[in-house]
Amino acid sequence: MDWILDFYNFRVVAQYIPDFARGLGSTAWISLLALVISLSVGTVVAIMRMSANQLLWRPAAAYVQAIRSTPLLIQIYVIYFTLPALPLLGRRLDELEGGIIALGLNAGAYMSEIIRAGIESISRGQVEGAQSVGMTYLQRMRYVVLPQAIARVAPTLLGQTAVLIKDSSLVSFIGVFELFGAGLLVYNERLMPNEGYLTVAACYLAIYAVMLSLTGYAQRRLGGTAG
Amino acid sequence: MRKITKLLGLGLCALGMSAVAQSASADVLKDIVKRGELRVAVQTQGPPVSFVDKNGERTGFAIEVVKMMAKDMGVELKLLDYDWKGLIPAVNSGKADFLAADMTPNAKRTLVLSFTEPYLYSDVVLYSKKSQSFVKWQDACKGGVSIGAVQGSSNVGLLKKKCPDSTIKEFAGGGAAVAQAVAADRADAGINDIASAAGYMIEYPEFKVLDGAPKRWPLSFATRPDENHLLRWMDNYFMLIRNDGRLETLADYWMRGPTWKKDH
Amino acid sequence: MIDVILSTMPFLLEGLWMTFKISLITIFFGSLIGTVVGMLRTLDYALITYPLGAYIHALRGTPFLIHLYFVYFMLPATGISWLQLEAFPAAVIALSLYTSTYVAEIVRGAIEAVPRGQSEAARSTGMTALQTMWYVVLPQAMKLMIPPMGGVYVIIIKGTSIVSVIGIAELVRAGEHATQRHPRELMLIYGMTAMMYFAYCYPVLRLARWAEAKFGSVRLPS
Amino acid sequence: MPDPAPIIVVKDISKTFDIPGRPPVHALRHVTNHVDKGEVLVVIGPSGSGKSTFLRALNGLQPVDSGSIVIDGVELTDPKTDLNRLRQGVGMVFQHFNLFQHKTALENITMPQMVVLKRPQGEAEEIGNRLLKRVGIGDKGGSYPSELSGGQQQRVAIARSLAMTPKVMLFDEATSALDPETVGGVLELMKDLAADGTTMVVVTHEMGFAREAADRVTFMDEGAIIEEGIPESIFDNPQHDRTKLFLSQII
Repeated sequence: MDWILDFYNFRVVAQYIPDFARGLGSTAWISLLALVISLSVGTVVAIMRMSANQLLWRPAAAYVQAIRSTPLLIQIYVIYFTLPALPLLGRRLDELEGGIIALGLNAGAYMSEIIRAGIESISRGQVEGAQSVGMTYLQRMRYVVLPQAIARVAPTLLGQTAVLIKDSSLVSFIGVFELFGAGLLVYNERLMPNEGYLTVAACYLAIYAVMLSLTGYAQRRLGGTAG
Repeated sequence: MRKITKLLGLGLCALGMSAVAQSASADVLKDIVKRGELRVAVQTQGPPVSFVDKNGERTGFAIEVVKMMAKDMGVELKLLDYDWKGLIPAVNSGKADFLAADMTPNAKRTLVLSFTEPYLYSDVVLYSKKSQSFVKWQDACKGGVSIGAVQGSSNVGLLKKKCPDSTIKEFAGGGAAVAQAVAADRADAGINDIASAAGYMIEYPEFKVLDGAPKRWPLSFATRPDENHLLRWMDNYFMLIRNDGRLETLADYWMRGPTWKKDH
Repeated sequence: MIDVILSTMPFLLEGLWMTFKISLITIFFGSLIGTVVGMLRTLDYALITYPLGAYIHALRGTPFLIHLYFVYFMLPATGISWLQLEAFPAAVIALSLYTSTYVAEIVRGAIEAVPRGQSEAARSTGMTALQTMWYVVLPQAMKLMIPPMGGVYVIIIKGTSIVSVIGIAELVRAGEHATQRHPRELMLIYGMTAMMYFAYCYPVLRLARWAEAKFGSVRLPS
Repeated sequence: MPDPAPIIVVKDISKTFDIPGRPPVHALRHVTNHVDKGEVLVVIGPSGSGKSTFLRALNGLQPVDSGSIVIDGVELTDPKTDLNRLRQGVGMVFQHFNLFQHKTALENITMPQMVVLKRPQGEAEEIGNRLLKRVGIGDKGGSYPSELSGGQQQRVAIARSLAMTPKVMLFDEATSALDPETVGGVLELMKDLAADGTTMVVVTHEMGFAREAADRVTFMDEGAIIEEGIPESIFDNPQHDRTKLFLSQII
């Protein structure tokens, strides 16, 4: 028992439970909002990219390639430090808003690629079936293609969401407190890396496990088929 | 064939020896002298304490002290450059003999690491844009004012205590990111040690240093708690160079004015 | 501004070279390990697939910094001498393992997307499981793997920046060093590093696009 | 009169599929049968009757739960048997052809020969070209499967199996996925093979083929053999009600 306390001191970690809880909540909240943004952006961009219209697919492709080819931290900095006041908002984005939007736009590029692959994997027969009963383009997408496509790529979307959640720790660079920051608090104040880092790792793993089971559930509900 | 066996035997011996070397560190100073190499974990936190200069050389006040140390020991110096996140593990795991950074000892930290007697005391100051109405640092300590600090630095705790009404923004990107935040009006003021702040004053003509210092931090090196001999040695060494004036010379050059800027 | 660009460029290029080296080695070993793991995951033995599934989820569910911390700082505590890794090999090992989890999922997905009939036909001619995998399934799965693999490689290239924690001076680290000397030019220097990432990553993505066009569109299996 | 020595002996095989949450499916119930050398056995029955499972059991693609299958003196159901070795002697033609999509027609035929039988490339190609001519598409060797019609693909698949000089050929609804106009040609080819003395087990819905080419017809339903005999007796004078019902529905 003694060596375990030497390795990882539960008593010290217990003192930081409020900080970890706050960090976990912050990470969950940031990730959730960024996820919603990324899935919406991703879906729109995926559909744009598959369009035959140059005015639609070219900007979409440029967006995806630019985001994927540059580091997230720099995207966060650009949005936070150099974006002027937004006319609609009447002010500049604050730390939290900037972080969430940067994170969402970043993940959106990756999500769009996954969703596009999912859409392309849906057989023509499905589209033709929908056309034959008189559905419009948007109806076909909304009721036939997208549900199947998303169910099919759900595990890949899950993997990307795991990346998004871990990436959310980068918003600490513009001063947002989140889960990793809570771990660093233990590290900084107590100089205890095991207690800081391993607790953080366990928290991320717990979020991941929850998502894993949620994806399995969602996939069964949406009727995603194997293969 | 015999040659191969011999080589193999030698290899195994070396493996065994290295295992022994790892376990036998009752006194790391003995190991340092035996291997002829001093391994020091440093953090490139920025000028003037520790940074990479325009020639690509690692230098700064802490680095020059360590260089002098190795020379006086008569051993080679191996600088191991870590991010702050890797600094403590590097010492804990024995990758480095001690860590040389401008770390501030406190009651809790000293439970884990042994800190030397301070080799220098450094003032902490606040700075802001000249357009701000602040004069003294206390002027920034009020509701509605945001102060930027390096994430996890001792200054964060300091601000929480001295300026409880201000909004504290912690930036993970180091002192440069804090200065950037102040310049981009993302924070009304920033906090840092006086030497770093002096550097920003040159870079940003629109900045000013606020009067007074909320704190004077002691700066120490640190090592594993069981390395008593090394700790004693370092304390002795600081006393020595303080007495013969070499420490003052270095501190004057690096910490008390922009003299170093010309050379680095 | 020009003088800052000129004076920092050599350092950034040096960092880029380190990023290039470490990412290439990592991509090589990560792909190798990942392919084997991915192939094993398609087998029907719970004794193999469950531990490998746990391996993949454990690595993907935790931040890479923790893996690096484990390999570089915690393994030495075992006292076993060959686990006393220097920074570079430690970074390569940790990153390769991390990469392998992504590659494994792509490989598994691609293999499972090759219709069952293909391997049944091969087996019915008397080919062994390995021959079937090598001559029939893998060549077809390869076409499905190339495009998503390009995406993963780009993620890994950018992910190498975390190894700076243990003192490897790659591109982001070199940029940080430069910002410390020129704090005012923070955005300029980060912009330069972004351009360098772009110069490295964009061709990789183009290559993947080209492969995608050449070998038919991706079918991501579930 | 075919040589009476049986090349396939199936004794009392059973197979049950357990699908979680559903009642188990008894795909094969105590099936016993045999195929003589040179014989053409046609298996008919409604879908889900277990005829495909039976066929797939004959080369071990579908392992069975109990019973024994002996092929040319080698017991397939013995765990010590080298299945790969055994499968070299048992050719199989699939409903969906299953041509290797990344190989040309000729390569589809040569690759297994080179990999499994270790034939040199020259010899394998010679055999491949001869067989392509034999199945009537001598000029299509360089085409990829995606460039061939269904009928052409199935001919390649038949040639691929023949190249391994099998002792017996299995046909799993080989014409079900074909366009009506190409079905005839493939059936002709199968009749040719039968006339040449190839031992064949054929699962099919083509009653015309069964009547013309079969030496013996087996009717299966719900995993069991209901009735079997020469084509005339099965088609013209079925004994069992289920056989009568099936035939009345299909013809």
